[in-house]
Amino acid sequence: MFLTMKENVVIIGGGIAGMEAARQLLLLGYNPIVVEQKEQLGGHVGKWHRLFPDMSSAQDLVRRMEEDISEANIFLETKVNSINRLREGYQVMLSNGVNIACRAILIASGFKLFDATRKEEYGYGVYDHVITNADLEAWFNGNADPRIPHAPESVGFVHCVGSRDLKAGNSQCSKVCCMTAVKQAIEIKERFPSARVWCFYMDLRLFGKKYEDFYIGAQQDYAVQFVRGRISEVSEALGGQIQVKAEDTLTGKPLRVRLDLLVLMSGMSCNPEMTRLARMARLDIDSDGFLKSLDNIRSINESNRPGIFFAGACTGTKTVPETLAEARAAALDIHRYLQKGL
Amino acid sequence: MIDRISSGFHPFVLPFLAGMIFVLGYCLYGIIKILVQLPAEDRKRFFISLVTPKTFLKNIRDIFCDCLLHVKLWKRNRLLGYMHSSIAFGWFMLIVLGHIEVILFLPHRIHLFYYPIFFNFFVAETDSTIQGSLLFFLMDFFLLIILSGIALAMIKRVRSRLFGMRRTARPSLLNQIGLYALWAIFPLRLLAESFTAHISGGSFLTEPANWVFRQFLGNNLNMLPTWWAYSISLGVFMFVLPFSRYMHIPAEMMLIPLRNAGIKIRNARKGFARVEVWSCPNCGVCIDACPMSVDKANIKDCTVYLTRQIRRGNERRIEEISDKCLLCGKCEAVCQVGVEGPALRIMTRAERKYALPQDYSSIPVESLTEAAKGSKVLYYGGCMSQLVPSIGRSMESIFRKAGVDYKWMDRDGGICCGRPMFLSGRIKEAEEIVRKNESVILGSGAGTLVVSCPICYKMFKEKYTLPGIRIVHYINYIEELIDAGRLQVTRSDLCYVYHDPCELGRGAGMYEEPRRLIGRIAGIAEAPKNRSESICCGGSLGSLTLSFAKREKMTRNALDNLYAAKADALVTACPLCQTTFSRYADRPVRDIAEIVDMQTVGTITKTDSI
Amino acid sequence: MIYEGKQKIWKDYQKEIPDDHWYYVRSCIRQNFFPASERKFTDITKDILGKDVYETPYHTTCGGIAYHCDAIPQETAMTIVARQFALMTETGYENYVPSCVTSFGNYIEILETWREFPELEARIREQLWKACRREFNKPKYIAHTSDLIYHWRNVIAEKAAHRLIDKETGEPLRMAEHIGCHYAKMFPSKSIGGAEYPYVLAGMIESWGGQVVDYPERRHCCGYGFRQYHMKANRGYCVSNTHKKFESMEPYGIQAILTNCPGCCYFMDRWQYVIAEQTGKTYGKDGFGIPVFTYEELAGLVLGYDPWDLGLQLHQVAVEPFLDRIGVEYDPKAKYLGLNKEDLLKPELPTNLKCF
Amino acid sequence: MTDFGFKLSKSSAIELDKVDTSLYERLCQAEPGARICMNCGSCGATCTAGPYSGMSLRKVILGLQRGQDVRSMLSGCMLCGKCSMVCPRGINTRHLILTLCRIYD
Repeated sequence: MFLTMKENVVIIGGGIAGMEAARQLLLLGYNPIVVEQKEQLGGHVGKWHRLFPDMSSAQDLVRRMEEDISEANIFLETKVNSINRLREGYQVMLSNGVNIACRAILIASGFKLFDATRKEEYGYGVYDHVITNADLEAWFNGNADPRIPHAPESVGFVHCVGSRDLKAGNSQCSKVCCMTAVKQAIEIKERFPSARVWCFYMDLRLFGKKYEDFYIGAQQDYAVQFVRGRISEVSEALGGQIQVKAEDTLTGKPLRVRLDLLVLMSGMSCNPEMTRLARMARLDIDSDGFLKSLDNIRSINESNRPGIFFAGACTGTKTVPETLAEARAAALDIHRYLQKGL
Repeated sequence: MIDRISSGFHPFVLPFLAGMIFVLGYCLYGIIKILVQLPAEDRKRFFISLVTPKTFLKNIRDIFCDCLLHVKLWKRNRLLGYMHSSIAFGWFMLIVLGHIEVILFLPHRIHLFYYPIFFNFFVAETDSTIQGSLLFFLMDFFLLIILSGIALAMIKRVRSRLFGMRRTARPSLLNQIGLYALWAIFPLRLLAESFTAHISGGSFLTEPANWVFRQFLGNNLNMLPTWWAYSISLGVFMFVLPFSRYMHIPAEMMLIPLRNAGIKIRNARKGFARVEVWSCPNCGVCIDACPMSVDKANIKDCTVYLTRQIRRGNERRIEEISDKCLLCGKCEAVCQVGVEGPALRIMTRAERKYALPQDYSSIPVESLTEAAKGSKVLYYGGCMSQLVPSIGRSMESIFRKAGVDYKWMDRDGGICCGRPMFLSGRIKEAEEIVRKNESVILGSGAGTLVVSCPICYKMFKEKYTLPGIRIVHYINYIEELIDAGRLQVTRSDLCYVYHDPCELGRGAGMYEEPRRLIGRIAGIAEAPKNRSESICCGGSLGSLTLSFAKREKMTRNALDNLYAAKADALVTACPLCQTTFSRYADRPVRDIAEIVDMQTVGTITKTDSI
Repeated sequence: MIYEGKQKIWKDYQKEIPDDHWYYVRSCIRQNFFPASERKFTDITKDILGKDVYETPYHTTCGGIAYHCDAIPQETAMTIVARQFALMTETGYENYVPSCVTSFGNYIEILETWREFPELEARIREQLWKACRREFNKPKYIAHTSDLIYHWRNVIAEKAAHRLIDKETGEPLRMAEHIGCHYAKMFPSKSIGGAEYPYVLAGMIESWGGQVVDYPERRHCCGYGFRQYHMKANRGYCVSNTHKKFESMEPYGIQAILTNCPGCCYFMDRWQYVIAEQTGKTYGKDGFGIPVFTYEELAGLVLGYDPWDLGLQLHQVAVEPFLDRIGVEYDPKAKYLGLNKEDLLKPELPTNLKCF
Repeated sequence: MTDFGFKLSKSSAIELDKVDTSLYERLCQAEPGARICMNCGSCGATCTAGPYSGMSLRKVILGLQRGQDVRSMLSGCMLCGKCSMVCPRGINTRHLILTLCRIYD
């Protein structure tokens, strides 16, 4: 089917990890084949609005990445049906009937946004004005959302929704939500300057470059207030307002506030599709439910199977720049692996 | 000499006359107002000082040296000194000589007080005498001196750096009018006198000029416009004077006796403060001196602008300027007149009303006193020292080495000395804190109080009443220990540059002792700006509104001055300076106690106290 | 409120409830508070629904109330529970239905504990044997009596004499539901509808024609609080919780409250009197309180039982306005007559809360 | 009124949207540093007045944000400035305190 003499590399997942790896593999002279379940490339980032810390457009990023891999083979709305070990390499069968023999596979299947309805106490899907971070980004992108009032006077952000939550089955920190909450709080204030905005957090994990500047800016320039205490109960009050309860752990008192909009910072959880792949390719799953790297320090990109590599959030929660860096590293790992084999 | 005009009057003197009457009236009003505003005891003290021979003589000497000869300015910059004293002293001499002329030649006109000013217009020379030509010579000579001063003043407008000033105060409109009037007076006088020199006589300036003028302006009528112009410029100057910087001329003569009488500022607007404000000549020396002025945005917050705003009654700006200042005291140190910038500001702050009163009743004086008992020597580290543990540790080590039986009264937290509260203008509250500490110290039974923080030291020295207790700065105390042979010092090869903390140097006058002590243990280098001109580290508690970010520039500027000494390390004697400098310094910043401790061994093991 | 969202959650919290053959155990305190409720449960299930519900006079407390009051350790409660199960085993039943929510919670907690720690179960078996020479099987199914009423709610609706509809306006009655804490909060998966949006009572109200009204403090404790209430000094704290609930309910115009827990029904009813005495405030219409019913009482009313037969005269809050609203006929003069028509005497009336 | 031997107790909950934070807002106008406190507690740990009056600037700012009365803490302050020295965010703590003492009503 492929007349090219270039060597195939199957990339499972057309998010930013898969796209970046494809770009690098193209440059290295391979024939990357990107397999994406959805109808378009870009994954979660493609649905985002602006990316911290530069507040650059996520859509632009994805568009540019798409242009960079225009020469690659891309199968949209396609799943991997099976992965079989050959004497040398693997045979990957796709749901569209295509059959690919390759010596290297990159898994870049990413994460699944935590399903906020699982935190029943927050009333996502039950109350009229409870949305998630992803919903808010979609709204920033111009999609209408009846749950967002025309002129909210008070907005709350709940950090760690489905993150650091053993009972929700996600013990890990999703890394990006604290910063996303700060970013979105600022963006909300930009759109509704008179709104009072509160962020309810357990710890503020603002580790990345310029994140702390955003935090100070949110406090100083946007008067966003940070309340340490996780919201434990949400109810709907008259008029559809949201009443939330938390413990204000800094004053040691119970705290109650009525809000016009509550935004849940849904975290990253492992992608069930990834679990299916792992079974297919006999890959190890780590204790946190994500794919298990050979080690978590030096060989994050490598799996327990020869020729199968990882990039991005399939091995754990990652930021966008971390994912991109990992994708490039994975491309290089694949290159080295294939060279050695020649 | 004879009267040329029999009435002894000409209308052209009217502008001068009106101006003169106005100024004298205004000054009289000012004197009365100030005397009324002074608290009764200050007023009494002032009158007594006027008739006390010692202060009387001092007043005369100070007025002569400061107002006329500008001795302090000479010390600062000769060109600047010459410029000021040439104009002031020259003008003074012209007035004095004018009077001598009238007394000598036309004694019946002495009651017309414009006569000495316009003498040359009203007289005709009948014969020349030696005393006459000598006087005429002197008149021309001092006029020349003044003109040279005016010329320098003009040059200074454009090239202030020649006079050792980088920045000068931007003159207000009235100041400008006064300035140009002042500049015009003496050239016009030269012109006027030159036009009449062939009638009234003249000397080496006026006579040749007269000869020149008469070559093409022979008519005697030409002389009148110049005399009018001369009188008008004098009149304008005098009308502007009370509302311009030139008010400092009469005000300083009031300021000197008041200061010599020992009067202090008690109110930011009234009485003595008013005299100081009037006395500010707007020279702008304080601008360069001010550590805040490294940031251009702060120039308008120097003392010269404070006095200007107080005169204008611009309350918003007065408050801003007062709150921003670091209170380092350098403007006061460099001020030729002695305007007390910090005191004016503290008193402005003191006017403020606070809705929430402070309440120190919860301070457990009894238990603190109990804890302070038991030694003859009490050591007070101060709040800041707790954040610079090396100071306290070094002091303890020194005490131990010297075998001093001491007690560190605020080791585990104590009471603030009250100085920060005082600087914020909350004087009553500061006094309340002072009383608490006094009670602890007096109750401790100690005889000596060793203080290591200069902020506290100044407060203890000035505001505490501790009968029977010697308050001593640790620098003095350590020197005493060394002199008494209880500490043996060794010398280090290191060379230190010493930074004079504001509160210790300008605040408490300790310049030599720290240098002497450092000199005993290490090499010492001097920064270009040192002693009374040392630059505040920028960390001062004096400023209420300067934010952390805005102080950085000041600290770096102060550091650059210290780096210029090319020393191995910086040494200071203030925990606040040390912390502030350490934040940005490229070399170690030490406290004197630290370096002394490193270089000493104890010689006495017996516990004793001195 | 997005109803479909709740429905989605309810789907996740359903449990298998056998249709017949239940071993019934009563609550310790209900018989004192609202004695007719338990009796009516057996009447309704046996007489009207024709089910086999068996009870034995030998059963005791489950120990749950003492356990939650910190009076006995859990192991003691476990041994009591083991005996209860032994009685069931001896009668040949496998489906266990307690009438008390705390009992229900207690049984579930103990069974779950035994599942996690089988050695504990073995020890309890040994202790039971030593104490009374009995052995037991664990019940195959455990349901709360409200689960059963929920299970048969539609059958009851079919047989209904009255519906929860305002006779005058034809509007559904605005009703709040209150779930006992021990019903779902400890083990949401053992409940109908889960802990956040429980459906067990809401389902009855909906089925019988009423409208369920949600209010912000719906999840809050009724104001009993076991160990808190039993210390008199802490009762102010207990009643404050009830006060908070009623304050939150106030703007919603709630006409009746349905509960499934003995304590909740009692305290939400009685505390209204205390609140009215202390603050002068009442939460129903025209100075009345909001009537609080047990599910048996409500089912009884729907099925057309005489209100005084259902023991509604034992409620502090007057139920007459509610009865009038749904069109239940009653004899006001018979309110305080005993079973033998003997006059039980009218109680003293409160100062602020309007009663008959 | 019937004496039950117990009374309704007032809720200790903070009603964040209802509490009066106007004082805090006025403070922020005069001293914007009040906004950037991150509750690290350095100020309270080093406070000279803390052991005597419970003063902690962190608690003062937080209390204002929650509409609480912070006067007793504030009135113990001696303005020594240690909090300024330790504040990692460089808040002008002394100005904040003085301003607050001025505008407190």
